[in-house]
Amino acid sequence: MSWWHRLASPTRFMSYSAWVLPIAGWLAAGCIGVGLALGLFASPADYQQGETVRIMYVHVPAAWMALFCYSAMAASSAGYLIWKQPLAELATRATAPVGACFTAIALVSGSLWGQPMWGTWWVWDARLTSALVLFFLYLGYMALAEAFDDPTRGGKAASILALVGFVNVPIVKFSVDWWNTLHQPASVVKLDGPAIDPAMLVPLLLMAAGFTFYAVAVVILRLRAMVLERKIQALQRQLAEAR
Amino acid sequence: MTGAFLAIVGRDLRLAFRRGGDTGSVVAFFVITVTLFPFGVGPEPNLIARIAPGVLWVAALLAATLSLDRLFRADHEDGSLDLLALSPLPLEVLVLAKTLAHWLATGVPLLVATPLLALLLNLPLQGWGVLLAALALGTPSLSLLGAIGAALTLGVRRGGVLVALLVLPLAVPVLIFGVAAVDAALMGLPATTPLMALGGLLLAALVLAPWAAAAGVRLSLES
Amino acid sequence: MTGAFLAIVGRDLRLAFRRGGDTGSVVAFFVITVTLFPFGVGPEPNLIARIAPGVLWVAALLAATLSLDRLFRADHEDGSLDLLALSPLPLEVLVLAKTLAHWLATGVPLLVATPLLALLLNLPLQGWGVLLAALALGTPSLSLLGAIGAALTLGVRRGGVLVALLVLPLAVPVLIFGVAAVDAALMGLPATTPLMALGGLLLAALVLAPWAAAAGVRLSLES
Amino acid sequence: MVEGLACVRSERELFRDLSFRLGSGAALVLRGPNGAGKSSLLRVLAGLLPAAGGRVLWDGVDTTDRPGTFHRALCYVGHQDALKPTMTVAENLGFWAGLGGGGEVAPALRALGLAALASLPTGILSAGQRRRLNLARLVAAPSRLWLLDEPTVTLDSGALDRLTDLVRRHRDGGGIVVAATHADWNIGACDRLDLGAGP
Amino acid sequence: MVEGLACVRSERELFRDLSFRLGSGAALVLRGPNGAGKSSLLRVLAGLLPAAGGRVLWDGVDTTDRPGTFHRALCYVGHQDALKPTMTVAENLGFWAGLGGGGEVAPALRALGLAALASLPTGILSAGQRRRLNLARLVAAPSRLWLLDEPTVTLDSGALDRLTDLVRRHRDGGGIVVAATHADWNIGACDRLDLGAGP
Ligand code: HEM
Ligand SMILES: Nc1ncnc2c1ncn2[C@@H]1O[C@H](COP(=O)(O)OP(=O)(O)OP(=O)(O)O)[C@@H](O)[C@H]1O
Ligand SMILES: Nc1ncnc2c1ncn2[C@@H]1O[C@H](COP(=O)(O)OP(=O)(O)OP(=O)(O)O)[C@@H](O)[C@H]1O
Ligand SMILES: [Mg+2]
Ligand SMILES: [Mg+2]
Repeated sequence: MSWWHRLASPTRFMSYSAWVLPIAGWLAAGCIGVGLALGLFASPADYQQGETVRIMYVHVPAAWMALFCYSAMAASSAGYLIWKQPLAELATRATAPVGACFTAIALVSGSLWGQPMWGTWWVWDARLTSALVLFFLYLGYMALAEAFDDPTRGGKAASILALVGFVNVPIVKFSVDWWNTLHQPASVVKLDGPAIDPAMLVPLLLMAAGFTFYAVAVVILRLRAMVLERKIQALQRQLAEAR
Repeated sequence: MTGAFLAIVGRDLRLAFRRGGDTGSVVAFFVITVTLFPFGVGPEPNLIARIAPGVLWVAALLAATLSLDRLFRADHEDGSLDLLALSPLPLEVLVLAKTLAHWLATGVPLLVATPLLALLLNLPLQGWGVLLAALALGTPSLSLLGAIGAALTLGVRRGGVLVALLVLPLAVPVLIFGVAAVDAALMGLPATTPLMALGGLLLAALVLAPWAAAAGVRLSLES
Repeated sequence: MTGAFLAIVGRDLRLAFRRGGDTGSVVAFFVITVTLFPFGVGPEPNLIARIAPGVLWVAALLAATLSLDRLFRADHEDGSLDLLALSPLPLEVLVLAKTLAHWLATGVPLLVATPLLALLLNLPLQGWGVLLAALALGTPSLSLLGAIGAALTLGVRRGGVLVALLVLPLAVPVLIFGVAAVDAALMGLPATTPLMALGGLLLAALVLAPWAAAAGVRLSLES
Repeated sequence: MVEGLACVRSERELFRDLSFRLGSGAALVLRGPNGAGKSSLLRVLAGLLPAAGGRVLWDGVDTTDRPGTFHRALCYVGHQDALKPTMTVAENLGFWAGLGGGGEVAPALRALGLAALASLPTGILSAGQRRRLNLARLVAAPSRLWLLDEPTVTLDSGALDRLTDLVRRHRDGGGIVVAATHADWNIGACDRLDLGAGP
Repeated sequence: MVEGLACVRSERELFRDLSFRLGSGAALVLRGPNGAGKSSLLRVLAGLLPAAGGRVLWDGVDTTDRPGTFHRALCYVGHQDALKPTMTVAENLGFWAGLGGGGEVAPALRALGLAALASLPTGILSAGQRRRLNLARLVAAPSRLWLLDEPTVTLDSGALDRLTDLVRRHRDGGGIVVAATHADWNIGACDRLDLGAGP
């Protein structure tokens, strides 16, 4: 057994995740709390956008998380398909709704931001549409994973889909560079350093860290629930067979 | 008889809402078809708002029609239709029960999804009420007309999209009045006439469809 | 191996062209969907010509996707897929053969029907060549992507429109470049870049699809 | 009672001028090679396939005149299962029993030895288990006339005994059975109808 | 040869540590009540269902290592028909025979008594005729290992005799047969494998 297999064995997972879960939870609460406070009250309003710029502190981290969660799903799907690691499949399943929620938040906050900025809730530009497609990919993954009677088969089919759908992630990320759109081009994650005022950058990064910890905590929570659920099912079956 | 009617509606609803059933995928198809259009025609908000009622109606029509293919086919293939035909219920009532279940399982969810899509397509607010009313009157007609097509193509192996071929021409009047109602509302005119026409179509379909579809089902039993 | 490959392509083509097969109904669906649009958006020739490329592409995409549902399903339900999997042919090659047959039986007829519809929709003549070239490059990709969806939903009972939910998001890039190519031609610009992108997508699909679809088929054999 | 029944399929006459009468408690076993027309005859009797000639009478009334009454008195078990894979075993049976105006599900499942599977999805049943579930309709929705198309197929010996027993008790209670089968299936004294050679 | 085979379906273990070895000319008959796992075992042997444990060896090689060679030596006849209703009888058989690297269609149809139906669409065949057509693959595409899942079902006595005869000759020629059946089917000396009680 490799270290990875040992790390991912359900009993091992249950014991260390019990440690990680509260840490991640508190870190998430702390980062989001401080980030929100800085972002909403301490950071300057934008000279162009005024106060509406504060939507950024939710929108941008949520959009990053949408991409990040899907990438994580693709990675753990690969882990499952190549190394047959059941926990990896559970992890993909656990991540999907979290990612879908972040995508939904990015979409909703984006369109709330779009109303004052562009004068409309929604435009069909490349960034926005590809984000919408990403949302559909999440939905497709979840629908497929749940559509099978046999969870292991659902997991396999959905893992394949998650891998194939990964091609959309670079499209979302680079759509602003490939097509000229209304949407802002990247201004934080750039080769030549961030082009943004540090007073805005700090709360933004804090929020991003907070969202990440939050995602980690929720995924671990869901994973623990799934592992326990399977244990219960196994026990029930043993009971039924003993009778 | 009411008991048997409700039993059939209940069973079909259960099958539709269950995992892998129709409801989820019909709504998904509707939403995705609508969102594909802006990719196709480009992002100009005015143009999209202009074609929005048409796109919504066509997508609703396609979604309803395509899911109709399975209305009788699944039951035909596994022998359930034989047994249903042997129940004391007349075939016409059977058809009505299955069509009602189909509408409840797909038409109503489409109605629920419509406001969101109207928002995405920038449809002006004053059109929403009439759009929903028109869809509420029009989608049952689509289900009924679709039932005719589904029943008539039963005997044909792999009827599939053939249903669409039979039903869509019949559904064109529904489409025309449905769009007319929304257009009227958008121009600030009263939409009563097209809405009443939709109601009339629904009545006609209610009379015609059970009879025609039952005949189709009866035919399919012979093979 | 080539013999077995050709045998499968031949059988699928025969099934598709025979009475009640796919070809007829796919083309009918395509034509009807496209002709519904003028009813939906009203008869203004300029508006219709403006949205023509988008409508054609969306209709082609829907027609291809919907017929794809049956690509493996019919064989799965009657046990043929078991026997095909037990043939000496690797599953990846089997998937390729069936997809090729699907494209020949539905994609090519769509191409043939396109000029007629372009005429109906008043598409200016200078766009026709590029439209056909783009469809010729794009429809095989759609068949390949659809094969993934069809294979992955095989084990699902009543997968039906679920295929659309899985495939359409993957097919969006094909749609975008396809429309972009036609729009470029209509504005008198060279359409090489979007056409090359379509070619690139086709290559990517050729690599990805047989692997993913074969994995899906393998999964479906377990039930 | 059956009078001068004839059946034509794909323009070939399968049988002609078939007449018989079954009183209460009677049983008729249909025999004949593959393609002789056993299944077709059963479908004609049930009223699923129109007869090319002759008529089927039930209590002296032509069954096509009053299908409702006839259908209430009838239970048809064909080659096909009529089972929905996503519904559970109990749900499937419950639906058909309710539609036939029938009674409870649990005793019927017990009678066919399916009680342990009641809450499983039907999709995962084995061939013989599906067959049993289909036959459980006979118990759940009692009816006077049973039309059985090769009911013994894929059943194991235990299930076969249960079915034989059911048929015996049904006949003792005045029920009528028409069954097509290739197996030597002993259901007590019964009439035999040999349909001519297949094609 | 089979070594320590196990199979788990819907998280229930159907069998475990099953081992047997079949030499040329051998036959194995699988018995057991409905739901015992006969069909599942046949699918595992064919490689359609992954084994939960153990492996299947063919000529000493694990079949999952070299599926191509194994598939060429194998003919599987399952519960399902694998027949396309719109193609004719001859076309259906021809396709499968060709895919299995097999020979001519006409003698195979004759061997199962289907010669007269060769040009009819398969959709109108009776249950027994469909079964015969499915079995005709055994003749049209000769292979060393036959895996038969209740092959006798719906066959009339004439067809049953033909099938028994085919199995005898196949074994005389060194072929191997594994068959699941509930009927008492006499195919000469053979091993018997009883799979435990169903659920
Ligand atoms: C529904 C509408 C919107 C959607 C779906 C959306 C989607 C996204 C996505 C997916 C990202 C992440 C991209 C990356 O990581 O490179 C992003 C980033 C961003 N969005 Fe939006 N957005 C929307 C509306 C808006 C609006 C109205 C504004 C402001 C005018 C805006 C400003 C930004 C900014 C500043 C970033 C960060 C870019 C960076 O520094 O990397 N977005 N958005
Ligand atoms: N697709 C499936 N998924 C999960 N469980 C299944 C599946 N198919 C069969 N089973 C279960 O596996 C068990 C064995 O089934 P199998 O079909 O192998 O039985 P069998 O011995 O062939 O029975 P029969 O004589 O009725 O054909 C059954 O209890 C069944 O419920
Ligand atoms: N749908 C149909 N259309 C036309 N002909 C049919 C149809 N179904 C069956 N036939 C023909 O009618 C004849 C009798 O079929 P039937 O199914 O009644 O036979 P059977 O006696 O039940 O045979 P088996 O023992 O094989 O079940 C067959 O020759 C068949 O080809
Ligand atoms: Mg029969
Ligand atoms: Mg079996």
